[in-house]
Amino acid sequence: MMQAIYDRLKDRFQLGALDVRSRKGLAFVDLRREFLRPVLTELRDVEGFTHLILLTAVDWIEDERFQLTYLLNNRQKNLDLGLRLRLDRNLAIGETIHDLWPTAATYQRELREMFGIAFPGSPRVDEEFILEGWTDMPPYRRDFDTLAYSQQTHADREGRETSDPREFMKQILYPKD
Amino acid sequence: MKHMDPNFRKDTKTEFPQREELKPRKVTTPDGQVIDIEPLQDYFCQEPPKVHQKSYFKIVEDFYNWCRAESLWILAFGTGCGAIEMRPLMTPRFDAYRYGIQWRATPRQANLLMISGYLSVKTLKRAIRTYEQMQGPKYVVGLGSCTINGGMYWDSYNTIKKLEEYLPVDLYIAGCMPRPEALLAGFMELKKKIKAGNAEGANKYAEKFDWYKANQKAVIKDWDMPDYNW
Amino acid sequence: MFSFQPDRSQYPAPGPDGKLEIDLETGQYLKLWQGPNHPGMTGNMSVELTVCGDEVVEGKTHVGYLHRGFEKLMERRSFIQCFPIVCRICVPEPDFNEYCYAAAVENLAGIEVPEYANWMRTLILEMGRFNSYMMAIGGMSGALGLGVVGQWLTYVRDIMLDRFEELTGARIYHMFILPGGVRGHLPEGFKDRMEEVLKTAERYLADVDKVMFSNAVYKRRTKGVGYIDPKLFEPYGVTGPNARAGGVAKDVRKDAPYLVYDQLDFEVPTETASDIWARTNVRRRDIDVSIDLIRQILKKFPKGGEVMAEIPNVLHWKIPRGETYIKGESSRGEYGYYLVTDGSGYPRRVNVRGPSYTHAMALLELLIPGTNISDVAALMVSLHTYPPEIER
Amino acid sequence: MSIDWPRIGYAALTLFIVINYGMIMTALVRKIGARVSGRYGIRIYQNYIDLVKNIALRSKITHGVMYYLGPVFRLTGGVGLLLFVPTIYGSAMWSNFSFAGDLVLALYFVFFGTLGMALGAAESGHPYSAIGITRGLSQVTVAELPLALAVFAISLQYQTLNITDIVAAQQGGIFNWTLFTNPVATLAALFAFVGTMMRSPFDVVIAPQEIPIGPPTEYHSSYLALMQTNRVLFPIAKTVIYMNLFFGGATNWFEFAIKVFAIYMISVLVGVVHPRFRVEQSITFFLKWGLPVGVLAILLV
Repeated sequence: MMQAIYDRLKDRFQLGALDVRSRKGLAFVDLRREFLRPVLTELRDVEGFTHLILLTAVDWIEDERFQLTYLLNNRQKNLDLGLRLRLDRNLAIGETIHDLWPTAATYQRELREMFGIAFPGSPRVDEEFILEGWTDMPPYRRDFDTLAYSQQTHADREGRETSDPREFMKQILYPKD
Repeated sequence: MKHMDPNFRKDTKTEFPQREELKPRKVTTPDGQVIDIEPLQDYFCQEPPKVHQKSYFKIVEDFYNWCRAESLWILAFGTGCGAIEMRPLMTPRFDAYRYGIQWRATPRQANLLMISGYLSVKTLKRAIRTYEQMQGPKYVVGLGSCTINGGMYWDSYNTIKKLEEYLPVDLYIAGCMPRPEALLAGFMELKKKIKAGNAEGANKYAEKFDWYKANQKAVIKDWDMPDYNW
Repeated sequence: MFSFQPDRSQYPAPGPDGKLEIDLETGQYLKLWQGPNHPGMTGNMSVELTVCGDEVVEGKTHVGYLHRGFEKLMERRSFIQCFPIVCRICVPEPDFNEYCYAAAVENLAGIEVPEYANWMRTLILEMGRFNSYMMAIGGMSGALGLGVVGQWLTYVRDIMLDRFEELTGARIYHMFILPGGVRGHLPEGFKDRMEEVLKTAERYLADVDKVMFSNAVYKRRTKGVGYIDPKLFEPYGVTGPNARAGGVAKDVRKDAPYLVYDQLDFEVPTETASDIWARTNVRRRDIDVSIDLIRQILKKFPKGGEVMAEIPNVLHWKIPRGETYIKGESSRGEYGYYLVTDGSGYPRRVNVRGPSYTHAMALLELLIPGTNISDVAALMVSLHTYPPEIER
Repeated sequence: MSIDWPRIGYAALTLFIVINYGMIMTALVRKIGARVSGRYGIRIYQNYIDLVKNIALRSKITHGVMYYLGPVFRLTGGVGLLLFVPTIYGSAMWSNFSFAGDLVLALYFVFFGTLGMALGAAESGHPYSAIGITRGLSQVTVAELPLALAVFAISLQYQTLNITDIVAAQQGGIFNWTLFTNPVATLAALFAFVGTMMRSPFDVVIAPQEIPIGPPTEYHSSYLALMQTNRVLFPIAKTVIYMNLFFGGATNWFEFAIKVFAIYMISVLVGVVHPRFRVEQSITFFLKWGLPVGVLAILLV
């Protein structure tokens, strides 16, 4: 089923290879940036992928890339399709799709705040969403270290004892290793 | 658990820009008057809190303390996940009302601020404001391990670790999350403390006001309210 | 007899960008913050209302008061260490997080879960759904000033929590579902004690039907209020009971059966009115479905078997590069985990898709204008939002 | 005119008894409400502790003169209402300051507290207070309409504006009560009674889930203590009027206690099983049901 849809769209939109390794009914496909909007419109209006499940980003810092994932769902055929879009990490500007799915505006607001990916034209995208008074780099980027930030902000209580969970679990679970 | 990045340095230089709606401006009222507005000013009072003396007679103070202990009004402000165990307390299974514990919806009428779990920095700001609006003597109870030392969220960038650096805490109830029975036991401990006259958090807050404010401002970068807001 | 419909012509027309042009300085409008310290809010979030008289002309949701950065914290924890924290993402129904995360890890690591564990997971999830609905209907009655129903249903939830405690050892955060299976067997005599709980619940629910659902005042307050056009379901990502109340039988349990739902016999309740009354009624009928499912599960429960599949040494567990999305039907709608791995011992990225994310943000802001101040609380509760899912 | 000192003393004693009775009774009523939910409920003397606790608060803030006066006016409304109504029929001691036209004055005092509260709470500057006040005033105005009409009806029926005379006319057996001689007027008045007791379905004024908790949002410490006192006094004073007008009055304290409790329980029992109306819905309700019954009562007389 997924293969048929992919074959219909593959050549028109120069899609990457179909990745069906994870589970039945779920596939991921790479996409080029200029085809994002036509593919989404085609999937929504023709192929029945009417439900935008989520829109999120993955930080591949070693490749200097952000991966935007658009997950769509076709309820009738019980198919989930993830579109992967790669953005340059240093010039992270995405394309807003809030006119296709109004709810995407919320996701884009979160990505703007948590990854620093700009979505020009998306409503209220520059307003503070979750964080308040945040001056550091966007926290979901890989180079932001939450433990270091926490230790440089707050002090631990004196007399706090930590038992390394790794050692403890090793004793309990794998005493022979 | 991944190791910490030793090269990471927190950005301490960037100042948070003042919000547009908080800048002083001129406003034309509906009847044509032009008035200056400074949103950061509190028009009633900005003076720091005062230390309130106890009653002159010890027996009166003891009686008052007994009454305060037997009539704890909790502010219905669920700051974190611990709030979910507050609800069983109001209902048939545990019924805290029989111990004189009631819930009030407004900080003006409440005496006890339950910090029910971790505080994110955004909520900390509201919790401070709420605490300052309450009328003394007032008490703070920290609920859950995350108020004691970060608990589950010890490495999170957005939650505070030690609550007593920001508010004068009378009592901690440990656990993640504490059971209703633990909460009831905690209330009983708090009552003992109040009856013994040791729960003077409001006065402590007034005495060490500068220290508390410095701590609060260290984590809340966009401090855009008066220093003391009653 | 009398019309209290305000005259909209006095209000500002929407500007060219579709937004209402509101000038607070005219004194015609009042800015009203509901929350975060407000008993009508569903948890620690707030709604910024602009009101004109008793009518709300604009509403903005503000969240982030509960943000702990789970998705970031999980990136620096090994796969097994994520388990204690995933359940804390959603307090009233924590098991869904455990299931979705466990299933995502199993999917990428290629672990097959034993049959017994699948039944156990289904049981836990249905018990969690039951509890979550108890809070939702109690909250709904509370928002309309009928506190007694909230009291009864919280009691019912409490006795269900006893069963959770018996099964898992904890009241709220169970951490019972692990990758590869579950932590334990069904205790001796559990079925009888569960049956007792279900009977008590049915007795209380019959009372609730009389007091709440057939009450004239309740009907007056909820019928026709907070209508969501079924056309908006897809653009705004409405799922679960909120969509079912509008006649769309969206339910992951039926659409894409997971665990053992394909071996169970149940119908998804739907309504057509798509207002507050319909949404609450769908939840009420879904409780009956849930009770029935728990009975069916306990009846068909396997006599015995492995609770845990063989999993590699969790301390050195590396999962090959891949990504997956696992979803399930929580009490509020489609709940899902998007997990990306990069071949190391830590997840590369975890994204939690909570149904409240779409319901409480874009949808609520769309629904609020035009309602009465009194109805805002009821409207919020009827969407059944839990703020921790939004900000995580 | 000479001051009648013993009378003032007795009136003060009445006040004292009624306040204490109210403290116990409201606690009892809350206990009954808790039992409906399956709870044990508050302790019977909890109200006293709360009162002392509130007085003993160390810090207070004020928002201006009217803010002070709000609770004072409110309490004045309650006290005034009680003092100008004969509490116990046939006893010179407990007739307080009732006089020939006391019925009119009583109707005035029913409203007085709400108005005073409106001024005080408005000064507190909290938006929820303001919303609560507008809701409260509009609802009380409409809810009092049936009562006013019922009062006209029975004053026509008994040809007097003196409460003592009205009670006197109802003596001698249960069937002389207005409840049975003029059931329509009683019904109209009961609409008003349920409507002004601040219990659901007509408690939108203090609705905690919408505008927590309405007018008294900013009040605390001694101000709140004053209002608490009024909260136990005012409903009883109001119930005393209803008792005198429609349920044959009371001839001794025991009868007083029983009757007030029974009448009070009407609103409690209605309240415990109903959600609350929106304000315009409750106004429509009173105009649709309360008002016609009131008009009918006048027409029937």
